[in-house]
This record gives sequence, C-alpha cells and structure tokens, in this order.
Amino acid sequence: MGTATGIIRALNSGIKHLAVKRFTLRYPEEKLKFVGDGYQFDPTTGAGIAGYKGRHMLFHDKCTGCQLCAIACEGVAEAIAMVKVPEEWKHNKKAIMPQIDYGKCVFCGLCVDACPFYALYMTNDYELSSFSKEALIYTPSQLQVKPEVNQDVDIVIDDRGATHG
Amino acid sequence: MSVIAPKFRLGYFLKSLTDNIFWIIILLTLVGIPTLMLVLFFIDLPVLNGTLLTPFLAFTMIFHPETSVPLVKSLLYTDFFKIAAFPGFGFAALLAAGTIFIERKLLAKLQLRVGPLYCGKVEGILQLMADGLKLISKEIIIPAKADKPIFWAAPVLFVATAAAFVSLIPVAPGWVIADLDVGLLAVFAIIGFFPIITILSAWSANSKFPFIGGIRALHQMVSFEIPLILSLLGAVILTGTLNLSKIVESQSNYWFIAFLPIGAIVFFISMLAELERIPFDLPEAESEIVAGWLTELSGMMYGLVQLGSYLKLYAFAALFVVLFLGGWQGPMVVPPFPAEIITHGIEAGPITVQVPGLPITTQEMLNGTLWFTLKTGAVIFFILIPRGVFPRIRIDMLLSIGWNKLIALAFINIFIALGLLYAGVLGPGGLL
Amino acid sequence: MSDPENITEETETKPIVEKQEDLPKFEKDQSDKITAKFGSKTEIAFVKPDRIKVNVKKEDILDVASFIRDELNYDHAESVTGVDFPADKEIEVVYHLGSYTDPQLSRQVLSLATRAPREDNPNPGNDSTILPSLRDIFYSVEFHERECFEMLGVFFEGHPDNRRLLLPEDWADLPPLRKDFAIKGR
Amino acid sequence: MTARLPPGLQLEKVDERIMTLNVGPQHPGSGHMRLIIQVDGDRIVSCDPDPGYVHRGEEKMAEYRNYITNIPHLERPVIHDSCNILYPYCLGVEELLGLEVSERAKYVRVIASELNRFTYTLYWLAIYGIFLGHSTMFMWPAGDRELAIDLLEKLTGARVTHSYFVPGGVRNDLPANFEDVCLRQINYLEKRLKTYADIFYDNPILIARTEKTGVLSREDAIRLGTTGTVLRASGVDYDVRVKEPYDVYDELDVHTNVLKNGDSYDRSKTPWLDMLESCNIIRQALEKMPKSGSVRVKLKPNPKGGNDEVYKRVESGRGSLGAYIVSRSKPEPYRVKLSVGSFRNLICMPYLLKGEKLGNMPAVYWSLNYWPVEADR
Repeated sequence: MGTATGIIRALNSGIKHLAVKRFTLRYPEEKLKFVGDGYQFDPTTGAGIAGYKGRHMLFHDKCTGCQLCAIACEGVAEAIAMVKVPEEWKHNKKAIMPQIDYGKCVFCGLCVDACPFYALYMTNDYELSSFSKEALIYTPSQLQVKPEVNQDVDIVIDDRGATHG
Repeated sequence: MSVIAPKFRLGYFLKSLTDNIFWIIILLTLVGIPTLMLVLFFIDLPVLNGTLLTPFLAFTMIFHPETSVPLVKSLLYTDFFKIAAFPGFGFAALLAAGTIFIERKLLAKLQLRVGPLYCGKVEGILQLMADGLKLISKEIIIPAKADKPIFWAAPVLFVATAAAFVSLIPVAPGWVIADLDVGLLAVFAIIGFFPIITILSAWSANSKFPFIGGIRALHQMVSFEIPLILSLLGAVILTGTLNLSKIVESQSNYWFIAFLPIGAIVFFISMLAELERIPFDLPEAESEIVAGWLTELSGMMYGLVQLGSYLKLYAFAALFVVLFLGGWQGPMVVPPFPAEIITHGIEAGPITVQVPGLPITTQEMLNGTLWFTLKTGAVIFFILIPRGVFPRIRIDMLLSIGWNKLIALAFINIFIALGLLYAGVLGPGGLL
Repeated sequence: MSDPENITEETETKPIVEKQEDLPKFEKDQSDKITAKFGSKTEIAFVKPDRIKVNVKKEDILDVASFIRDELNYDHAESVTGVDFPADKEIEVVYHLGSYTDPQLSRQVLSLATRAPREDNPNPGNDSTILPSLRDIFYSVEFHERECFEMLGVFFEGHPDNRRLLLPEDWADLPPLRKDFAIKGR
Repeated sequence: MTARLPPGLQLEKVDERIMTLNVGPQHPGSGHMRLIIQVDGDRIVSCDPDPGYVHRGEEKMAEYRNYITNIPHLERPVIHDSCNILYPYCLGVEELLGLEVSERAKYVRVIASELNRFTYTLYWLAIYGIFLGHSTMFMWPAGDRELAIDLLEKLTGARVTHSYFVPGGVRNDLPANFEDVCLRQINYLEKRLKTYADIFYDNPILIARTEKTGVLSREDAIRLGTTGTVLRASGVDYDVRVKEPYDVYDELDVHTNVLKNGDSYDRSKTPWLDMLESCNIIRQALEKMPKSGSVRVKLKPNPKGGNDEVYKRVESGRGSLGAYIVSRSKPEPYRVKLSVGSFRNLICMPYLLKGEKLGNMPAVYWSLNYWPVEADR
C-alpha cells in the first residue's frame, strides 16, 4: 500500500499548493529592486561597492582620458572606444572619453575596477534595447545622463509563501 | 528606427469604414435582395395559422414572442440542433474550451505562476481563441515523402471520431443525439477507431519519431481497451441493458460507484491512458520522441487533433458520469418555471405580454444538464490534476499495469457485480 | 603569439636535492617509490604538497602507469592535457591521476607527463606525433585522449576510438591548441 | 578506415531491425549535443555521444589574455555556476602569484559558491523534471531559483554571469544587511526544497520509473573516473570540499551525501541532498564570517607568474572541477585546462545507455548531471 499512500501524498501536496501565493514577477509592470545605486569601485580600499551592474555612468568632471577602462576592456569585450569630446577640461588635455558599445559589453565591470579617478560607475538601468545596433553605442554625453529607474518590488516572504510584492 | 506598423490616421480609418458600408449596401440592394426575391418566388411558402408565410410575416414573427416561441421550440427538437448545439458539438466544444482554460489556470496555480494573463483582460480568458487564431494562420507543412491523402485525412478523422463519441452521451432525460439500444457497444466500437487513426497518421508521416509515437499509442490503446471494456461490464450486468439512458435511469437511487468502486478506478485509469494524458502521455513524450505521433503535424492539423483530444476528454468524463455517477440524476435544484408568467404573462411596466408556449425547456432537462455538467466538471478536474503531480511512466510499466493489474481488477469488479446480481441486491428485480 | 624566448626556459629542472627538507613527507615517499622502481627512466619534476609530477619517456609510460595503478593505488584520470612546446619540438601530455579507493590518496593528484615529437606540418594520425594510449590502464582517459587527439594532433596508439569529439566534422586547419594556430586578430 | 570518420558520417549499417535516431541538437530531450542512438524495438543497442556544438575554445582564448581579463570569459561555459568554475582558476592563479586571501574574502567566496550551487542545481532539477514529463517539477525549481539568484544579484550585481571571483579575493564586499536577507531567503528555500520530496522524490511513479535504470556500480564509477553527484550516488564517499578542503571548508562542517544504488533515482537525489547541505554550509559561513576586513588584495597591473604549473580543484555542482594552469613568466598563462565534471561524466553515457529502454534515455542522460556547454568549453 506504499504506492497508494505515496500517490495520495503527492496529490495532497499538489492540491495544497493551490493556496500558496504566486511567485511570478510581472516584469514590465513591476521591476525588481536592487541594492544601492549600482556597482561602484573604491580605489582607496581596492574593492568594489555592491550594486547592480547595469549601464555605465560617466562623470565628465572626473574623467582624465587615461584609457585605462579601454585597456581593461581589451581582452574582454572590446566595447570601449576612446572618442574626442568637444568639451575642454584642464585635467583632460587630450579631450578623449570612453564611448561604450552595449552591443558588445558583457557587463563584467572590470572597466569600473580599472578607473583610478572614480569617474566611471555602473547604474541600475538595464533596459537598453533599441531598434538598431547604432543606437546601442552610447557616446560620452549619453553616458553622462543619470538613468531614470523606478524599481520598487522586492521578494516578500510570509506564511503563505514568497511573492514579489 | 524600423517601422513596425504604418502610421495610424483617423481619416483613413473612417474612410475605410464608410467605404466598406457603402459597398455592403450596394451589394445588398443590387444582388442580395433580388436573389432573395427570386428564391422566394420559386418556393412554396408554408401556411401558418391560416395565413401565408410571407418574408414580411417571417420577420415579424421573429420579433413576436407568440410565434417565435413555438419556432424556437420546434428548432430545439430538430436533429440539427441536437447535433450542432446541444447536447452535441457546441456543448461539448464549449466544455472542452472551458477545460483547456481551467487546465491552464489550475496548473499555473499549482505551479506558483500566473498562467495566461493578458489576452482578454480577465485572467487571459481569451487565450484559447488567440491560440486558435494562431494555429489557423500558420502554414501547414507536409513532409515531402508523406502519404498525403492519409496524412491529411487523419486529423479530420480524429475529430470526427471524437464527435461521434460525443453523440452517444445522454446529457439530460431524452437529450441524446443517438439513443441506441446498443449504446455502450457503440462506444466500444468508436473507441476502437482511435488507435487506427493514430497509427495511420503516424505511419503516413514517414518519419521516425511519429512512427515510434504511433506504435506506442497503438500498444497503449490496445492494451488499455480491454480493461476499459471489462470495467464497464459491471454496470451492464447490474442494469441488464446497453442503452446509456437506461443505465442512467437505473441509478436513480444509488450511483454505481458505491457498488463498483474498483470498476470506477479501473475505468478512470484506463481512461487516462486512452486520453494520452500524464502520467500516460507516452505517445507524445516530448523528451524522448519529440512530440510523438504529432511531430509532423502543423498548423490547424495540429489544432484539429487538439480539439479532437479535448472532445474525447469530455466524452470520456461524461461516460464516467453516465456509468458510475448517475448521469443527470440529482436533487431538483432548478426552480420550476414561474406559473404566473404562463397564466398572466410578463409584466414590464405598463405593458403585459402574453407568451403562449412557455416554458421552452422542461425543468427536468435544466436540472439534469446542471447536474451532469457539475459532475463532468468534477471528473475533468480529477483528470487534470495528475498532470501537475505525476511524471510520465515508461512503456513497459504501462503495459504491465494494463495487462497484469487492471485486467485482474476488472475481473474482480465483474465478480462483485455478479455477486450483487445473484444475491438479489441490485439488478433487474433486485432489492434496491 | 608564441614568443620563443619564453619557451626556451624549461620547468622540469628544479633542483630537488637542495630543497629536500621542505618537501612534504608523504608525497616524497610516493615519488621515492617510483624512482626506486624505475630509476633513471623517470624524472620527478616537482614534489609539492598534494601534488607530484613525474616525467617519463613515451616508451616507458605504459610500465610506469601500470605501476602507479597497481602499486600506488591511483585509480582514475582526472584530465589529460596536451601542452605544446614548439621550441622543443615536443608536445607534452599530462595525465592528472587521482584515487577514490585509497583514503590516504584522496588529496593527492599525481601528474604523469610524457612527451611526443612535434611536427611543423602536422597530419594528425599519420605523422610521428604518436603516444601509446593509457586507455587499457586507466579506462577513464578514453574521451580525454580523443579530445587531446583533435586539439593537439597527438595520435594515441591502441585507443579504440580515435575520432573527433568536439571539433566540427569539416575542420581542416591545424589542431587548434597548438601554439602556431593563431586566433584571428591577436 | 570507418573508425577514423567523424561521428554521424560513417555509413549506416543496414539492418532491418535497427533504427538510428538522432537525439539532438534540435530534439527537446537533448541539450546542446547530439546522441546518436540505435534502437532495436524499444531497446538502445548503441549510443554515441557527439558533443561539440557549443565548443568555444575557452582554453585557447585564455592563452591570449592576462590573468585578470580571463575572468569574464572563463565563466561562460557554465553561467549558472560561474562562481564555481572561476574558483579553481582563482585558487591556481593565487598560488602562482603568491597571493594571500583575507579570511573574510574566503567566507564570502564560500557563500557565493554555495549560492551558485543552488542556481545551477535547481536549473538542472527543473530540466530533469520536465524530461520526466513532470511539469510542476520544472516550474517549482525554476521559480525557487529566483531566491538564490536574487541573493547573488544583491551580492555580485549580476544575475548569472557574476565575474565575482578574482585572484586575491572577491570583487566587492557584502552589501548592507545582506546577512539577514540571506538567512531569511535560505531558510525559506530550504523549506521549499523539502516540499519537493512529496511530489517528486517520494512519488511512487517516479521511483518506479527511475529506480534500477542506468545502474552504475561502485567499481565502474571509479574505473570510469566519474565525479561529483554521479560518483556519490554510486556509493563512493568523495567530495573535494571534504577530502581536499580549499579556502575555509576545513572550518565548516560539511556532510557528504552518499547513496548506494547508483541508478538514475539516486543520481537525481544526490544533488537535492547536496542543496539541503548547502543551506547548512551557508548558515555556518554566515555565522563564522569575520564581520569586517578587506576582501580583495591589490594587484599589480599585468601580474606575471613564475615558471610553474598548478592543478587546483573544487567541488562544483557537477563534481570536481580542476584547473591546470601552466605559466611561463608572462602576463598571460601559457596553457589553461579546465578539467570539468561534465566532460568526465560524458564517458558514462554510451556505457549506461546501452541496453536501456528508449523511455529511460532522458532520465539516464540528464541524471548524469551533464552540462553540454561546460563539457565543450
């Protein structure tokens, strides 16, 4: 009779789950909340600060055009190209800044680790889709913009199971 | 930016609307009405209540309850209505569609997900329609070396056989399409067609995986038909008839599941196997043989097979209800038709409408249909729930269950029925 | 690409005798057993905690492998790695052997290395890059040796199934893990 | 000469009883690989695995990149287990470069690699469920996996390809309040894992179906050099975390789950028991972890290893995962070889499937804990 009890227990377990909360995250309507503002790097301690590795953000007032991010990206994705910018900064004599091709970027964040001037960090923005490959290339001025994100859903666990709420 | 849809402009939309209306009116006046008149000219119009039925009169009759109610009533008792709407194809297809929706939402709930959600605004209620449209609009691909006539015919035959099965099910007293004296025998005969259609379809596709799936389906159906037939013999022994309506009538006091629980279990398991549902969905085991005998079917051919299999599911559930759960029998819960409508007519404000000929249907029929639908729904629920709980079994386990266990259990069931019959408890002239 | 000046420096010539006192005892015993049995046929490349590397000539590898299996209780191969040394005109094949049955050896990995001659214009299977297969001694090397054959062109004599495993059927270039097979753009 | 031909191209022997089936790569019951199966009726008479559809030459690529930029691409073979596949590489590079990892970083690594074991094993279990036609067992692990992914996302900033381990520690410290969230979600995950028993592991139909299929005896498991869950299901008590503890596993109490029968059922149950054990390990690690400290050693740009070679191994979701790194005093490794569990278990496939029934093929195939992308590298 072990078989019969096993079958009944399986059925019972299945029917019990009809009362457990649904776990699905309804993505376009709800967006998952991340820790912090994004992945950053602290050159003084040599370790990063936890956060989501999304699209980059570039601080023009800190970037010196040293190309370390492009060198870091060389063996990984080769997504970073240094381009001329029209602006003039006295710490950026060559007036070059990174331009990132998100068609190639793998979001590993090694470029953020490489930046010694705290000029590049990654934000929570991950919705980068576009209709053409050209639109995926973000110029320094596009990278300067802080993305608008409204991510407010977190996993909530209670007696009737976990849910995104 | 690539353009997904051309730019929408209200002006063009209104223009297309007026264009369409214009052409419809033109065609109706120039072609439609003259054709109607020509047809009416050659037809002998019937005489109703001493007046000739002119087209004008026909139109007024539709909107006049005194004449429309008898018309509806006469329509209700035609064979065409029975076959097409109730209790035939329309009713069965509606229940099958409901089954698909319930199956999706139920499984989704069991699996902690949401299931269809967007189509039709309310919990994805129109998802089935969307899927149907998708299947209709898909290209039908026929394998190059397939035996084309058979390959084309198989899905149609499948639906036709399932519909034939549906036609034997009595839904309410007197509401059955084919009230045969050999009803149960006809059921067995129709079930016997399914393996043949399956193997024909599988073989004609001329492909390896459908072939294996077809062979598996053949093994499965043939080996489970025997316990299926044997398990139903108990009910036949106790009633002494093969007529499904009479089997239902004889359960007016007690349902047979109370006396023949073993038969009911055997029939339920064989039913799952016949329906190719998990845990017995070996002919369509996608991780082993792609999609089994359905691998090469595409577009609406696949849709037809799905339709047929859900009609079959309804028919089997209904057969279970008819044989073991007392069919339409149940306490009278539908209120009788209000008598004052018959005597005084419908009062709507200042107007009182006298409608002779009401009620259209009988109270027994509504009550029977209600109970029948409820019971069928319950059986369908138990057919659906294993899909979320059990894995698929293996062909040798399946055959061993069919031949070794279920046949033995079916014989025990027959002996129980015979014992009840000879002890005089049940059966023709029994105690109960 | 492969820089010749780096490859000329060799690894194996580590002076073992000088660092005798640092060597872990258990591993030293193991390597001593091999040297005692085979003498100059084998060369202990290094002895580190939990790791021993033994270099043997390809003629002796079957004997040494049988000895390692039967006497030292290593029972399976974890991986078979081919390393290309174009400067030496040799290809090194390293068997990493481990043991499940002997609880003492569960930490140990013994690297058994042998070298096959390398040809500049390889014709895998039909040139002199041939090693005896260890498949009859360690059954588990079967697929690893197949991979080594396609990736470095080392033909394993006595292997029952020297076919391609990972590479596409129409691969007609050099064996890809040789140093003279260059990645495009690098 | 036929022996030299690539698989699939040799002339099929014409036999009216034997039918050749190509299971994969477009077959729903295969991963990114092909099994050339010959069936006689319902019996498999021979099976020839043909991997290589996702071979990307990771080992060749690693010879052209320096020790740090190797990290993002070396984790590609198993993106669900990316911490574990980087683990031996990082250990090996640390030994080559002589780096000393801080205590806190070691604990963070253990937590991350155990969380990664969940994401891999639950994915594996989900596919095992759907291979057996159990759609609920596909949806539950796939949904519960989100709990582990969520934790890893909070920790590393990416949902699958974390690029989290580096030689000399980990990329970033724990986020604030991570310990509490981790403990809460791991406790809930453990509760969820235990509910799998009723519907899957104790389900009589599943037991009847997978018991005594594809039996790998203890001797054969050792002889074929299998590893990980396949080995432990066959009764060999071997887990690298216990036998050769790396980082801080010697300070944690790790229990090895060993089952006896070596059939598909035991092979599918061992990963589940391992996941339950991982819950314990994570709880212990969270408790014992130093509350503060650095997590990453500062590295020189383009570090060079000596003329040396290392072989390091860890226990991944699929078994022992070894990295063999040969260094020749250059910023790039001279040769990197990943000895992966999937490739080592591949050899069982023709061995176990021979003589099995066709219906057992998915159960045996996927119970080998085989991840085609990792095997191809």
